[in-house]
Amino acid sequence: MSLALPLLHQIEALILASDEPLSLQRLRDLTGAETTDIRTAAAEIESFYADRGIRLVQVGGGWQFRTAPEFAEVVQGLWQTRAPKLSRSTLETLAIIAYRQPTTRAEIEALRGVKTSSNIVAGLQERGWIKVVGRKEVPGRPHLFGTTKQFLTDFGLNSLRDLPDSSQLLDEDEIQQIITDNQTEESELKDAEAQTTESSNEVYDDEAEA
Amino acid sequence: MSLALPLLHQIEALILASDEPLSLQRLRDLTGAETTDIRTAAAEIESFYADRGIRLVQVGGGWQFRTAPEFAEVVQGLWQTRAPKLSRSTLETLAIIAYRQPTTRAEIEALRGVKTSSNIVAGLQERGWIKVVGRKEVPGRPHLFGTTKQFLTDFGLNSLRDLPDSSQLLDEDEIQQIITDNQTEESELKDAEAQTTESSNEVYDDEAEA
Amino acid sequence: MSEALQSAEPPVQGNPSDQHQTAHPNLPPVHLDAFEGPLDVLLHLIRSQKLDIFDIPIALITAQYMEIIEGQAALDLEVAGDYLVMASTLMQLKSRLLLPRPQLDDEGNEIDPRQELVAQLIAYEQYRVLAEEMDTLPRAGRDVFVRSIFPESDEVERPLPEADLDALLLAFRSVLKRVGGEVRHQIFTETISVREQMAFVLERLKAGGMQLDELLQGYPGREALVTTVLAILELWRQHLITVVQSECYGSITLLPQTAEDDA
Repeated sequence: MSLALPLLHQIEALILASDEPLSLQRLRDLTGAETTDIRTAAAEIESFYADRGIRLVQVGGGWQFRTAPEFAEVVQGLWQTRAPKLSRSTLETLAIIAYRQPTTRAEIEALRGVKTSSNIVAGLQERGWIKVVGRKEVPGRPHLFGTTKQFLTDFGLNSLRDLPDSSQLLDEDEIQQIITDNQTEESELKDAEAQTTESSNEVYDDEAEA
Repeated sequence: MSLALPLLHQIEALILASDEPLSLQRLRDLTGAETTDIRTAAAEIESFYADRGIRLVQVGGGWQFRTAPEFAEVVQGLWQTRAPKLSRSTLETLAIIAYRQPTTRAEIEALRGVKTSSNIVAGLQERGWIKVVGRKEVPGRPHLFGTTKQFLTDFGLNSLRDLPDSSQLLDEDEIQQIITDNQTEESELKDAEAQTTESSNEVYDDEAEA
Repeated sequence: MSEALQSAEPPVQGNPSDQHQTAHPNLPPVHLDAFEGPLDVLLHLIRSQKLDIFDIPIALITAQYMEIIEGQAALDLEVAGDYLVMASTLMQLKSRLLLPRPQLDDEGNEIDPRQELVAQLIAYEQYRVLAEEMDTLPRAGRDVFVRSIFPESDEVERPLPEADLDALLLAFRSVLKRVGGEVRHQIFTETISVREQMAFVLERLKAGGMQLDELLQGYPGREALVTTVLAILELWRQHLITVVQSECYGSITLLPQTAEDDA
């Protein structure tokens, strides 16, 4: 018990709620604690759970709670009667890819307002619902994602055209509301788009006029 | 430590791995253990986590791990966006549906004394907190609304009985009774009205039993 | 501070034919936007002045209520109706209370004309309080958080989740509600078919460059053709493909950016 309990418990709560493994860096940003204290706390949590049903493990550069391997079989039983649900973050990511394809992770993150974990994208690829359709010619050459035939089949669609237009998903009042709300926030959002559209916009406009 | 550890740890692993609160019934099916043993184990896990960053809570008819409420602020830091505040009209509509279910929009409007916009009802449905549970057999056959399991889970309630103060809620007859009582005993009621509501409550209860 | 003290004056002991004919002069100004309707306004008036809800001084309350309503610059027509109906109810009550002979019920007891309004106020107040209490419950996603991803030990093979179109559309709806500005504008003006075609063209160019004519072959109908051309222009604009025309009126070649660079 070398540490103040709150830090240990804060870290425990953060790791449980996080969408992705939490790195030391992220934990430091979130708690404001020192590296050594975080390491000590994580080690304490790890040893605390060492012989329980839950384990704290280090994966993909961060910490995550997982079930203890010896209970694999019983845990497996969970999905024999009911398939797992798609998480909200997964659904949002998939919806953005469906509507905005071809799109990059940066755009998905700009729209969701949250960092999108690579787990989610990898999971969707594994599920066969999205695929890389190209790369975007911006620094870093990020992948461009699109949906697959499998996606259409599984969601009962003949083509993407069967998806309702985005404007139909909201009614007049809601659109009006959004417009009012956003007039004040307009500037904040400029940044996110600047990267994806504006620069290329200009190029296109020039060439079109030429 | 009255129980074999494996069961306790199995249950811990199962609850962590499940994407929804895990009911007693499912735990029994998955572990093959007896009801009493599962209850004992769950109670032990609950008290084990009572002062940590993670809590085991009973919500929506099952057990679920959640972050402790005192760490709301730091956990919130994981995301850029915060859960939007619920408007008073939304909360009042939800409260009426929760306490009076099944109920119609007309009843909600009569109670609140204002029109309830369809956006509010639609918004509550979209959040998965209310659903249409039937139709009222009156002209027009309006929808009857009730709350969902999701509502219980999201508001940290195990069942509708856990709604705050539900036993004190007065129905129309009880209110009429209070008014009559107050009118006949006018003289005693010149005090603060906080008292009046409570004391007349008791008066009613006595009479109901008589 | 002084305002608060003044409005917390000793309880007004009203009676049916109460003598207050003018509004309480010390009520702090209120705006209707802060209220959930006429019942809410009445409860505010009653509670903030510590009036007896079972013996509401109707004349006083009516005057105060009318003052608030008349004080509003513009009443939203949709809400106005409810407030005006209440105004007329209050006026009626006021005049009925002035009648020399009260109405009697079947058993010969006096009927208090305020009874119905009081019942309504009490019923509403209960839910108003309960709504507040409900808001203080630790709410998932606001105060407490649950796991949203479920990685298990490597030994566990988690089956694939099932597709759910409704859930997908709801998820996109909530994204649309959150985003704003140019992004929103762009999303609303683009049609899904152009987006679909963009992905399709990119896919076809994966293997290498292609003549425009070749790509456009097999698109019967003007609409499909227009969609494809729009998709190509959009891809070009976004630097996702390169469009090369070697000479005026010469054939147009589409090149995937990646193929060129990877080579």
